[in-house]
Amino acid sequence: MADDVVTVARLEAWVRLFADLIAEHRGYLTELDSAIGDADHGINMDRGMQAVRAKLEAAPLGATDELFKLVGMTLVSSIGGASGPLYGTFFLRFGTACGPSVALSADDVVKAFRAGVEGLVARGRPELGDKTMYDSLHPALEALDAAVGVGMSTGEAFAAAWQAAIRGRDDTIPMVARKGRASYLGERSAGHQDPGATSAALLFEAAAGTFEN
Amino acid sequence: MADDVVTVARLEAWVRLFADLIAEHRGYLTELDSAIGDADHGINMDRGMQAVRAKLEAAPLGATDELFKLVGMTLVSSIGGASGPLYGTFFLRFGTACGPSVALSADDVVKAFRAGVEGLVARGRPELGDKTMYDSLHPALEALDAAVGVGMSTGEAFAAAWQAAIRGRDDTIPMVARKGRASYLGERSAGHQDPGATSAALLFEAAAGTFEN
Amino acid sequence: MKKLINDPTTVVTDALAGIAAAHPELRIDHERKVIYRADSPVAGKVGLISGGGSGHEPLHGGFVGVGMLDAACAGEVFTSPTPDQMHEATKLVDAGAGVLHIVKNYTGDVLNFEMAAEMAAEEAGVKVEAIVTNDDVAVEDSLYTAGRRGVGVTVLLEKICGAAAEAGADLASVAAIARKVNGWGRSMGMALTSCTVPAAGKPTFELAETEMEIGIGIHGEPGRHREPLGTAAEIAERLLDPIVRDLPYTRGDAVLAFVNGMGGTPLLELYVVFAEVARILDGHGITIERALVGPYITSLEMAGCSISLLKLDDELVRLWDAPVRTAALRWGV
Amino acid sequence: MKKLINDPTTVVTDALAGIAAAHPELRIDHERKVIYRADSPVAGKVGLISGGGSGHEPLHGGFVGVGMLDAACAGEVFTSPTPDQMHEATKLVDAGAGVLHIVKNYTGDVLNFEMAAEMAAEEAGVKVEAIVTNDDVAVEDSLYTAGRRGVGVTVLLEKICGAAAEAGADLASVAAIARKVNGWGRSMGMALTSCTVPAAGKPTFELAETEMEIGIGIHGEPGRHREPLGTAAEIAERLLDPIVRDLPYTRGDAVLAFVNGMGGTPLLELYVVFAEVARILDGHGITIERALVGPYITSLEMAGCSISLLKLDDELVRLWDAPVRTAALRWGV
Ligand SMILES: Nc1ncnc2c1ncn2[C@@H]1O[C@H](COP(=O)(O)OP(=O)(O)O)[C@@H](O)[C@H]1O
Ligand SMILES: Nc1ncnc2c1ncn2[C@@H]1O[C@H](COP(=O)(O)OP(=O)(O)O)[C@@H](O)[C@H]1O
Ligand SMILES: [Mg+2]
Ligand SMILES: [Mg+2]
Ligand SMILES: [Mg+2]
Ligand SMILES: [Mg+2]
Repeated sequence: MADDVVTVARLEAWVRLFADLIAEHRGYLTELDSAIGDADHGINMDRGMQAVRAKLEAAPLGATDELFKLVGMTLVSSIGGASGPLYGTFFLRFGTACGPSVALSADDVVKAFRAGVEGLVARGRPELGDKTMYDSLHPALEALDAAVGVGMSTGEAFAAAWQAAIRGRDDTIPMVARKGRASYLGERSAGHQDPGATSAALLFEAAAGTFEN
Repeated sequence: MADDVVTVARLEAWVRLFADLIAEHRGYLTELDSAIGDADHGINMDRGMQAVRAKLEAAPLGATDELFKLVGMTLVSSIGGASGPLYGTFFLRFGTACGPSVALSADDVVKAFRAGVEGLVARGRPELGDKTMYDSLHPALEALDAAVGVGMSTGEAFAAAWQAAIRGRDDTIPMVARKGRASYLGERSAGHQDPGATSAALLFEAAAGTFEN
Repeated sequence: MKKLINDPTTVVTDALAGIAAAHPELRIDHERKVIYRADSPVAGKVGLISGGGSGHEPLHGGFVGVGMLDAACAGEVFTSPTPDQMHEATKLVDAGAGVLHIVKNYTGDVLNFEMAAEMAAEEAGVKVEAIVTNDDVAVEDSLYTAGRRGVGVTVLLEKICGAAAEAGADLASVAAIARKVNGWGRSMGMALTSCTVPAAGKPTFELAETEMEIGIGIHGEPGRHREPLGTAAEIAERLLDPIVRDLPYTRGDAVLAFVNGMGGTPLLELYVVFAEVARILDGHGITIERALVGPYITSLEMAGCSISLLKLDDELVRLWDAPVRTAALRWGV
Repeated sequence: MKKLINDPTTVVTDALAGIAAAHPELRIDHERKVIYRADSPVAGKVGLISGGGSGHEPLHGGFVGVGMLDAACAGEVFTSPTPDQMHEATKLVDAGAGVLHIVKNYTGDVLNFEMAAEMAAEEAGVKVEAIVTNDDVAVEDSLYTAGRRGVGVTVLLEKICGAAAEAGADLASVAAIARKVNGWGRSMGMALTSCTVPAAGKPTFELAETEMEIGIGIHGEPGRHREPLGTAAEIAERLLDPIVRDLPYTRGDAVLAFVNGMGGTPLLELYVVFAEVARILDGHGITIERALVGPYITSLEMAGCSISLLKLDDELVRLWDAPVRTAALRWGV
């Protein structure tokens, strides 16, 4: 798939589809957060992605780094809560890694995702098994990397990443939270699916949806 | 019934029976007060009459004026709310009218009741139709007076007074309150039986019960 | 019934023990349920006492201290204290300059304070004047009824008269200021929920999820009307209109605007209401010179609010701003 | 959902409008949702800012003023404010002496304040120190978790550090006092009812008529344990025991005892709880040197309470007693 290029238009479409999926799952994400958190993850993410959508309407299409700086800054300045700095940092680092280009190779895309996840980890210091969005982002990233490595098309690669994200999301159910609000519940946090891992899976669902064919 | 004397022991028995009836109807009186007042008339009257009962255990039997001064002062200092000064004043004036004797004629009893009711009226300035205890006390007093006047036995006279008190109590149902808390409800107070008129009917039920045969 | 209590029958005495433990500057006669200033009687000063049923905290005990009340008598929940309590309080605070009884207009409160005043006059020979507050415009005023209830303006009156007494005004002057405040103040309240009298164990009335009670008092009684739940803006209009029309408050007036919480409504919502009050008064050309927002005269855990306006002149502003040091209102000292 | 609001999406901005109308001594940046002292920046003074989700009123906006905070940032209900808000506040209050960020230990608050500090350092070159409060003993402390929550002690810390800054202490000293207060303070809370986030529209959790939640935070989260409803005495024991054992507070210690209402619990009940706290501490030989009772750090209309203890020495007593003039805490001025 080396010849398989990812345009900035495609990437923006991915962000827009993510906003749609968040809006669609707003109540569900908040529901999950009310069980082990403070009942606002859907409200937070939707407020953030609506703001991103509004900014995108205004701004003309630029280079990839501009696009993701816009997305990241908007999330940071409109969400608040844990998910604001975490998703915000993810997109900011994603953009920096992309650089000013208007089209990326599949390998560049993997690098950008890795930079984004590393930024998020540097910010929140989650470890695997802490019952956070990282438990879904990490396996998804590795699956994407592997798929691209063996030459799959971006469509196939993101589909694989999405499946890995869903598995990671489901794996959070039995976990006892060690980070975020859910950690205050101790053992009571087990048996509930993590809201952030759920929204993270939507991020890859959006990618899979955008890049299929 | 001129020869029909009323001993202080009988009068104390009347007060004790009133205490029993109040305790028995505590919840009902409070229920009535919650519809058009502040849900405490049964609680108030029971607190007061329990205190009276305790005082009676302690104090040895004295003259009628001592008995009713004790009852009146105890109610005044233990009830609070509108019913405290009203029932308190009733018994205080009742006692003053009795004087230091240990036995009263039926006429003395009527005089004492009239003095008590007049004292209550001077205190609360109720008028007939205001939807208060006076709407039950007034007809009861007049019935008692008339019955004694035509020479009925105290038993028959108090039975007649009780029936009049009950009619007076029931007559408060359609009334729009002009005194007490219920007056704040305006038209909404109509259709509810007045709590104080209900406890006043119990006062005569106790007398009828004490003096029958 | 879910409450932080030990026993419905000991709520008031238990709370008094807590007040004693939290406020060493106050003295408490636990048997008579009287909260009074540790430095009572204050030489030469007119004594101010108030009291009423419990369940309205911080009213009245939270307003005992320098620049406000000398003593407060606590009755059972929503039940007036008894005359012997007010009589005791009157003797405790009388320094020879006389005592003002601040009474909210409820039959129970009025009758019990009346008997206390009679006792004080006979036995102790204390000069007692009484002011009966009746600021609640939800009730029509009339000679043939119990008349209007005393509600929010009572708080403002206790502060202002307390300042006058602290400054050395004599009994007649303090009583005159009390009548002026009562005459210039109006209030109205509403409820989102009922409340539960501990001894009764269940809510005084039931209210559907979509309803509110307009024109309530402070004893969990139902209000004058039951209406569909409105927005903060609609509710502020609904309460302010009768208030403004009643005095009336007119263009150019300066007022103290008081948004009071009924006990279960959080401050966040009270400020939302205050914003609407400010907007509406601005429309009338009435200036908010002073403001008070918070739960100061409550009905246990009832959710809801009341709005009070007090017309101000220089004298009242000066007395309102004067130093006060109580558990619930404090500034300048 | 029964609330005195206009629209769930405008609660915070509407309340800010109310705060502005009620408190002319405060300035408000309505766009950035920053409440700050009208006289900011105060020449030579270290700036103190805090902030967090709304729904905890009076925390933090009610604590802005002389002797306490210079500015407070309001987030959406139960959601941390965003870094640009704290960045703006930091610039507003910096007089060159640096700024202390008072952050309650929640991931959202910590991460957003961190980003704000980075911005301030880069762009504005402001010296920023941060104190992260974590006084909630309901949560075990651990390096591998988010750690303990910042709750009631945050209120005490804002007052005490505010007094130090007002007295001219430099940034390092104010931060040192902040660490001392956080180190000497412990808290635990419980709920009788849940609360409803306006935007969510229904209670965060359900609780039966006979149950209570022990070990709650301040965001309507469920607690550590669900237990049968206890008496005030049992609840006070249940909350105080872990607090006393944790520091530990020992015989001879002097403390500030703080009984906080969660928003829907009336003052009457808080005093009943305070009486039990005093009784229990007396049994431990711990002296209550100062007391605070009332709703100061709340969870919307949740019914319940939290108890905080702060060990006191002469320095902390002096700073606690120092004059403060804010909407919610005021004395000496
Ligand atoms: N330290 C952390 N590292 C990574 N993710 C985290 C961390 N803390 C919390 N999260 C994620 O954030 C989610 C909660 O986000 P949200 O509800 O929007 O914020 P808040 O907890 O401030 O209300 C959690 O479900 C979890 O996945
Ligand atoms: N002015 C009055 N004169 C006579 N009776 C009155 C008057 N006001 C109230 N009452 C009686 O008092 C009763 C209420 O008593 P209670 O509930 O114990 O006192 P409160 O109204 O103070 O709670 C009413 O039902 C009414 O019968
Ligand atoms: Mg959340
Ligand atoms: Mg009653
Ligand atoms: Mg009553
Ligand atoms: Mg949140």
